Amino acid sequence: MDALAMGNYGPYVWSCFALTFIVIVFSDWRSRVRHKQVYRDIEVRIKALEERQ
Amino acid sequence: MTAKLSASELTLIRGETCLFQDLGFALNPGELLLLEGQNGSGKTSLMRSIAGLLSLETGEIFWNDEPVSRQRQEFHGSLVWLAHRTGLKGDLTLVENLRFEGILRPQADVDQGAIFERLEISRLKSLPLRSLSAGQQRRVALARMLLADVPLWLMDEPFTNLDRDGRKLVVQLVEEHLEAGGMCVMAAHQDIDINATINRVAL
Amino acid sequence: MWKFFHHLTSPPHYYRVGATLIPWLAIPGLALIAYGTYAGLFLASEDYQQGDAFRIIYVHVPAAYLSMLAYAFMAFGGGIGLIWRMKLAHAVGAAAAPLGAAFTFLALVTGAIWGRPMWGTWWEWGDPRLTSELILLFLYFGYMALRSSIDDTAKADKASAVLALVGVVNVVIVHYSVEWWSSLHQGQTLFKKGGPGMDADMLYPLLAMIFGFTLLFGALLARRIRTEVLFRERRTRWVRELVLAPEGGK
Amino acid sequence: MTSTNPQQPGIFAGLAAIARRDILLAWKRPGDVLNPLFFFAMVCTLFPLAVGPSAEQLIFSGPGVLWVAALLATLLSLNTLFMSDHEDGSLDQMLVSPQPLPVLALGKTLAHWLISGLPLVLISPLLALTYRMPGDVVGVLMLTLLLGTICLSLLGSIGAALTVGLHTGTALLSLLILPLAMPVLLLGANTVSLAAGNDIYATGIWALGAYAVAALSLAPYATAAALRISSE
Repeated sequence: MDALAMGNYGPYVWSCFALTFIVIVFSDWRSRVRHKQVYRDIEVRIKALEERQ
Repeated sequence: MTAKLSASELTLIRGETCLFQDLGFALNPGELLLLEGQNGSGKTSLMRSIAGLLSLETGEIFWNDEPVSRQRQEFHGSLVWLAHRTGLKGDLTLVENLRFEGILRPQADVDQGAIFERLEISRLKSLPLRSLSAGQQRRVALARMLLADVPLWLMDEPFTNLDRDGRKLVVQLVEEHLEAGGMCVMAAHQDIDINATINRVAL
Repeated sequence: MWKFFHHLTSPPHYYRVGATLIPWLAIPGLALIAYGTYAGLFLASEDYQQGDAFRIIYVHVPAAYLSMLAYAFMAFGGGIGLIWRMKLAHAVGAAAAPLGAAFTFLALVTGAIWGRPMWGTWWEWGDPRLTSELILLFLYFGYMALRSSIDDTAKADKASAVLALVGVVNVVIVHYSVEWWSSLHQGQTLFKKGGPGMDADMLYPLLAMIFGFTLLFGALLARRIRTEVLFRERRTRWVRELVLAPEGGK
Repeated sequence: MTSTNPQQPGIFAGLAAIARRDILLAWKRPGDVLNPLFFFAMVCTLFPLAVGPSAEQLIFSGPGVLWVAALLATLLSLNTLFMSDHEDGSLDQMLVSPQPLPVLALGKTLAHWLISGLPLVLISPLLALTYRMPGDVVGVLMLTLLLGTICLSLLGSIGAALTVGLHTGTALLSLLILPLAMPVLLLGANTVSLAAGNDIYATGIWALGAYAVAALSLAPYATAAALRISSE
C-alpha cells in the first residue's frame, strides 16, 4: 500500500499516468472510428455508382 | 510543334469536380483562341490556369516553348487580363487607377487622351469609379489593356455589361490587336463575329 | 533512386505498407512503456527533493518531447509537400497536428499537476517551459482551425504548410524570449532535465518511456496518415479496386 | 507590337506605387484609419475603470496594458488588409503582374504600417501620460511600439494573406496571429517595464530590432506564397 500512496503524492502521480493513458487510448479510438467512417463513406459512394451502371 | 502559346494534357480538378481533362491548344501571333462553353463549364478556371493562378493536376502551359512555371515573371510581363471583376478601385478616379496599373506592367508609348476619347470615358476622368455604371467601368478596364504594351490579351467575357456600341468597339479593338501581331484568348458563352483566325476550345 | 523513393511514397504503396508497419511500431512501443511505467513507479528510488512526485516526469517529459516532435513532423511535411508537391507529405502534416495537440495538452496538464504539490499552485506563469508549451498549444489550434476552414483539401494543405513553416521559426523565438522573460521575474524551473546527473535507476525508465512513446506516436501517426491517404485518394482507381475487392481493405 | 523593347517599371517603383495607392485609399476612407486608433484609446481607458485609479497600480500595469491594447488594435485593422483587393479583383491583377509578388506584398504591408501602426505609436505618449509614465519611459515605449508595430504588421500580413477569401472573420485571423505575436508582446512590454524600473533594457530593444529585421526579410515571401495559395 505504501508503494501506491507514494508518500502522499499518490493522487498526483496516479492521475498523471491515468490521464496519459486515457488521452492515448482516446486518440487511438478516434482515429479508428474516423478511418472506418472514411472507408464506409467511400464504399457507399462507389457501390452506389456501380449499381447505377 | 512550335507556337507562341501552347498547352497540352491540361487537367484541372477543383474540390470534387473535374473541370477539364487532357485539354490542349496552340496560339500564334495574329490568332484568337476562343474558349466556348456554358456558364460554369470551366472557362474562367481555364483562363485563370493560363494566367498561372491555378495549379493544374496535370499538363503544362508553354510560352515560347518554355514552361510558364519556369518564367513566370517574363510571361506575366507579356499579358494583360480583363477579368470578370475589373480589379479597379471604386474609391479612386480613373486616372489614379490607371496610374497604379501603369506600374504593374510594361506601358505602351501611346496617347492616353486619344484612347480615353475612343472609349468615350475622357469626360469621366476625375470621378471616383464607383459613381460610374458597370459598362463604363468595363471601358476603363479596356483602357488598361490598350495602355499596356503586351502581346497577349486574356479576356473573360468581354461583352458583359456593354451596350451594342461597346460590343462593336471590343470586336474592333481585338481585330486591330491581332492585325498588329498580337494574340487574344477570349472566353465567351455566345457566338461572336470577329474577322480573324480563330482556334476553338470547347468546354 | 528517385524513382524508387517516389514509388515508396506513393499513396497506394503507403496504404499497404502502413498497415503492416503499425504493429511493428506499436508492440515494441507498448512493451517499452510497460517496462518504463513499472520501473518508473516502483523501482526508481525517490528524488531527494521532490519525493515521489518526481515520478510524473515519466509521462511529462515524453509528452513534452513529442509535442515538439509532432510540430517538426508538421513543418517538415508541409515544407516537403510545398517544394516537391508530394501528397503523402501533406497527409503527414494533417495527421500529426491533432496528435501533437494531444501531447501538448498532456504535457501541460501533467506539468500543472506536478506544480500543485511542488509550487502550491496549479499554474505558474513564471515557468518558461509551461508557458512555451501553452503557446505551442495555441499554434496547434491555429493550424487545425485554418485547415478546417478551407474546404478544398489541396488548398488547405498548402495554406497550413505555410503556417506551419512560419510557426516553426516562431517556436524557436518563443523559446528564447520566454526564457529571457522568466529570468527577469525569477521564474521557477520545472524539472531539471534528465542526463548525466541522474541516477541510472531513475534514468533508464525515463529513456524507455521516451523511446516507447516515440514508437507509439509513430504507430498512431501511421494510422492517421492511412486515413488521410484514403480520404484524399477517394476518387482514384486504386481506392475503387480496394473497396470492391472481395476481402475488403480496411 | 509597337515597341520592341518594352520598358519594365522597376521594383521600387512597384513598392512605392502600391504603398501610395493604399495610403490614397485610406485617405478617402479615414474611418479605416481612425477606428483602430479609437479602439486603442478605449481599451486603455477600460483598464483603469476596471481595476481602479490607484497610481501605484497604473504605473505598474501601464506598459502591459498599452502594449496589449496596441496589439489588439493592430489585429483589428489586419482583417481588411487584402480583403477589398480580393473582392474587387485587383489582387488577381497583382498576381499576374511581372512585378515580384513579395515586393508588392511588402508595399501593402508598408502602407498598412503607415496607416495603422505609426498613428498608434504617435498617440501612445498621450495615453502613457494618463498612466503616469515618466517622460524617458515614454520614449522607450514609443521606440518599442515603433519596432513592435512593424513586426506585427509583417506577421499580420501573413495571417491576412492566409485567410483572405475565407468567410471566417477576425476570429480565425486572431487565432493564427496571436501565438506568433506573443514574443513581440513579451519583448515590448517587458522592455518598457524594465525601463520603468530603472533597469537595463537595451537587450529588449536589440531583440525587437533583430525580430523586425528578420520579419522584414522573411515575411514578404511567406505573404506572397500565402496570397498565391489563397487565390487558387
